[in-house]
Amino acid sequence: MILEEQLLQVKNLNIIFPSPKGDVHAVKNISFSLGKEKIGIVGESGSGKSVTGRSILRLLPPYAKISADKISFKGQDLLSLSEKQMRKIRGREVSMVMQDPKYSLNPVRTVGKQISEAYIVHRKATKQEAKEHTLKMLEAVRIRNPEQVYRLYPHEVSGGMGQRIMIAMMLIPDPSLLIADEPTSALDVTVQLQVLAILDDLVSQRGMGLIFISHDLELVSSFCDRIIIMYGGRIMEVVNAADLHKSTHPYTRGLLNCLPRIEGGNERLSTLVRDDAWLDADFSAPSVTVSG
Amino acid sequence: MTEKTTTYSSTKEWLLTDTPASALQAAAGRAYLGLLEFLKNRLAVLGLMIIVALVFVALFAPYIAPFDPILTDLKHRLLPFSAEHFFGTDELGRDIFSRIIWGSRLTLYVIGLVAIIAAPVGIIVGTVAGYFGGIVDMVLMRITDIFLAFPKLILALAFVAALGPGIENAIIAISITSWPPYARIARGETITIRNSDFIRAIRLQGAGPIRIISGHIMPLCLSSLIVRVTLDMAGIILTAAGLGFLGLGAQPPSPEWGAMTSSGRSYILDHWWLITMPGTAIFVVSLAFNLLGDGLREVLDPKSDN
Amino acid sequence: MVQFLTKKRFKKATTQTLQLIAIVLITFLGLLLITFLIGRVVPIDPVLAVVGDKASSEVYERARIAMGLHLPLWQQFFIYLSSVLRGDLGTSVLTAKPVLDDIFRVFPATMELAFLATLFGVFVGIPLGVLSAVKRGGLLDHISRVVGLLGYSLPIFWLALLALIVFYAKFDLLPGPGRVDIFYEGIVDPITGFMLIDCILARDWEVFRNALSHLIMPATLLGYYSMAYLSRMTRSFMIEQLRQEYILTARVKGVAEWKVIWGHALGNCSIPLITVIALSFGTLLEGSVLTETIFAWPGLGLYLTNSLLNADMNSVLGSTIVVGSIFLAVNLFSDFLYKVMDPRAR
Amino acid sequence: MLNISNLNISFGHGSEKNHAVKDISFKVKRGESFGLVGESGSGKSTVLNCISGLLNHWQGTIKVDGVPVSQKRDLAFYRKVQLVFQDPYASLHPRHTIDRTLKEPLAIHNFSDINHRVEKVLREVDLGSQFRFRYPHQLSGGQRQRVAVARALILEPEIILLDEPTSALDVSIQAEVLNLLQDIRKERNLTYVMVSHDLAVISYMCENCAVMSQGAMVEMISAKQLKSGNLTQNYTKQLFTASKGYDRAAIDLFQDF
Repeated sequence: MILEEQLLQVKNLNIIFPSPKGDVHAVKNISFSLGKEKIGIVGESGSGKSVTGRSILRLLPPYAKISADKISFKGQDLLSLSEKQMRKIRGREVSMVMQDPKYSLNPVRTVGKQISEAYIVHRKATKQEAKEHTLKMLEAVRIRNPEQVYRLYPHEVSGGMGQRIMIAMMLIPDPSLLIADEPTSALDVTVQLQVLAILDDLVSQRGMGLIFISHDLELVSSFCDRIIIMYGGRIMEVVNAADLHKSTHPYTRGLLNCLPRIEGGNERLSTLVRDDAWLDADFSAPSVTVSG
Repeated sequence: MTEKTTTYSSTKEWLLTDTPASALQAAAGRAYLGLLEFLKNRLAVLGLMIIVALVFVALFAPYIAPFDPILTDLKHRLLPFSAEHFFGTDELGRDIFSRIIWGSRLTLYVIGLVAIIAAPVGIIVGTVAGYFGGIVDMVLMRITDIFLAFPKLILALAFVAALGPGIENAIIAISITSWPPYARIARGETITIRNSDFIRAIRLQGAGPIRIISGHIMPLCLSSLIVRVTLDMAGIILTAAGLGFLGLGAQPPSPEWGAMTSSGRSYILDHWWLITMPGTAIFVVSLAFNLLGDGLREVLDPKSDN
Repeated sequence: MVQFLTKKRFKKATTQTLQLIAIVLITFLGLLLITFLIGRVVPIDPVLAVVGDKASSEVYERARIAMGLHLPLWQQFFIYLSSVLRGDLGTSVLTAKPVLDDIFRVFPATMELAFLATLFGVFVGIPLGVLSAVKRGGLLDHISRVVGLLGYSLPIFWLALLALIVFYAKFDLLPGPGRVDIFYEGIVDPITGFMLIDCILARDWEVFRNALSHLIMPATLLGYYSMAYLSRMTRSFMIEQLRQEYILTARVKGVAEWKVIWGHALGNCSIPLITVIALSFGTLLEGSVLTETIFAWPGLGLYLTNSLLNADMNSVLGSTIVVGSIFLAVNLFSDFLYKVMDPRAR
Repeated sequence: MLNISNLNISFGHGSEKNHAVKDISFKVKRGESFGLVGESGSGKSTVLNCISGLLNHWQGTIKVDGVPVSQKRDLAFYRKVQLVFQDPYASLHPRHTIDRTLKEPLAIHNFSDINHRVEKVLREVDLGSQFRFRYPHQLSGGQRQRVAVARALILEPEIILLDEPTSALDVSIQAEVLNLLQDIRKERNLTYVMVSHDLAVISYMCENCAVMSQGAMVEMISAKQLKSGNLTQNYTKQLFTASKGYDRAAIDLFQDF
């Protein structure tokens, strides 16, 4: 895909968590860029995919050490912004949907108030205006009875509805980049796809960029334009979604092969043999030598 | 995978190995890591040292105290600090230093007995109520609530009023009022643990309630209970001293710190050391338990705070 | 569906309130049972206390029957129960007045202290706890830790005595024991029993000032303990809340940090904090026993101690029932607020 | 081997009564692997909990080896039927070493030769003896799930109930655990009842499966039907489509069931 406009550029991002047992290098020298497209970051647990997403919004705990040659958003260097300037970016320009609405919504405030707050913070709107926009936004995420849902508390809504509410809340200030961190992993397959469809429609209508973080390689390949595959804090490779099955990287191949398939046979599943050499190899190198 | 015999070059390595060869080694390794964690907290170590010192002083009081704590000597009453009387003498000419040394026995007696009585009652009531739920839980928790409905000191006062003043009655009164919070904590934890998969798993292997409660649930309640009991020791010392101060705990002439403070009240203006010394003793010991409790919390219950 | 939900909410709230009331009633009954049993195990023979030890066995027996002591224990308890519910807590041996009247007279003085102390605890302790949770390991956190440790470790009676020595005896900055100086006593009519309010009602500002200066020391002292407790509890609640994911959500939305802390996080702590404030109020009643003894503060604590020292069991048990009931009521109220404020509990 | 007929269970009372499992019946032959598939709230795990004995207020009949089981189970039942839980992080006692976790069931059932059995079962699940005295926090998710399997195996049961045994694991670990489960089944001629929301896992592991929705059984299908997409009910068809990944056009045709 040819990009006419670069939204986000990340160059040599490193994230280190100091711990008593020695520093943990959660993300090591990763670079990628993104336009108005859907890009997926895929990896197993501990691959550094979530941390990468959060570091863009600078929302990691204060003890985390982030360094990069560049994290630029629309030409602005996010790392050099003050906390106050950063708050103007958060929500308004870059937003994030997290995994489980059960935890990511404030349990003691109504859904409506929480969505309105996101609008008021950035638009200096009155409560009435915010409410009107909130109701519209709830409709946009295909909630049929917005007036009633407005008054509900988070524990009174189902997981799928909760995630639609999260999407409404995160899109109401009209940001240009959305980071979705495993937004549907806690949901049933059909609900998962319905939520993704809503996300897909809204993102393309508004011409936004989307970073979709997930562990589900198959899902990401059917949903996103490009895929970044991470392992052990490094990028293994970046592939176009359509070309995923042509990938030759041993890690990507391993991930694809170990999945059982509905139409597949009952022969033993192939298991992934990890190789430390992957961690030192440069992903952009044309061929990756596999030792052992 | 092949088995190999590993040799350890030092005790530390033996403790910290990732592949312990016996249950003993595994447990020792855990304990060692806990100890390391605990030692990092200097204040907690200080607290522990004070408590060890208290036990030592209490055990060897007859050898440490230079004077008889009870014998009055009116010729030497109300003397200030001196090389002979480190903390001066009181209104009856008794050496305050010696009285404080002997008083440590009473303090230790109170907290020791209360801990032995209240903690087991609390943990048993709490785990049983939490594990069985239903009617058992209802009845046990109502009883607990009734005892919780009184502020501690007031119920203790009522009991002492009924049973008569004296250190044993004070201990009974404090014990009766101390167990309910433990039962509450143990119950709360038990309810969380009861529904966890590892308890379901052992049930599906046919284990009965006694095995489950004593072998699987109680050990998990124990750490937060130890923390709570340690922190409560401070409060128990203060309550016991308060009872003593009101003349309802240990009776004169026994050198109880609260009672000493009380009898020194009439002399506070010109002879401040009469109340300062026993008060400081109460403070230091109670502080020690608070410091130790905080430190233990960090080791045993890492989620709750830092 | 949503209307159905609100209806369900209402129904759930009603049954829960009824359950709560039932629980409180049972607890209250248990409380009375305990005081009753304590009253029975007293080594002093209540009959002898009335008839004197020179009475003949016939007189003794008649008195025993008159007092209902020949009845089985459960009947005695029933009689006791009905008299307590009628507000009859017996007569005080010491003052020769009904115990309940005595308690009504002395109670406002205690309330005045406990109320001021709680205010102090809430308005100083909670912000201190919040700030030390936000900047953990910072200067304020260390201060709050020391404040907490001292509050948990210093015997209150001892600190009160030291305060008296320093502020009253040595430097004469504050007045000594009592609610007002002796020559101000009896000037203001005790309408409400709360000295400050009575002074305001009587517009007697001189007595007001004097009463206020008498209040400062005991109230600050109790307030310090309340603050120590509340700040530590607030701190740990805040740390717990700040770790939750919805806080991250608020930050992602671009909500200002002060609003995240004082609005979202503290707002969600306020629910458990209510219970803690209720608890600390109970602890204050306890602390007031010792404080009032030292400051000769004519409240419930002093009344209780005096009764104790004079073996006046009716007054002791009466005070215990009253304090226990207040404690129950405060807990009931906090449970109720909890239900109102936490949508998940409704 | 296992015969369930007219199983019913409900939770709560009055207006909040929830009929969680409605009239479920199925049979599992010895050596067969049977799947229960459905979305959350479909009652699939509840069925498993009724069989295992975790729930005991169900109605209907459950027969193991032709013998009806009562609500209250005896030790002999637990020797025959064991369960592996979903979350390997929650199903091991955090303060017990692997050794103790494995010895506990042996102690309950008065087995002899305890050490030997522990060593044997650890070998069987491919865990070396160096793991024996570790605590669960010193193991990875996959290793923990192996321990959980070992714990279920150590009593030498005939039926193993599997409650989403791999859904908390990374896909690469899932493959290892699924392989292990298949191997053990062949070796010991075990009967499996497996709950999962993942059609692919069910298709790989089971010969037959029941599709459940809102407490009721929608249809009973064989693995062959599943693999060829030869399905009769709309609900199952939709589930099948959804499992194939994101297809914007197909989603608009989704119905609520």
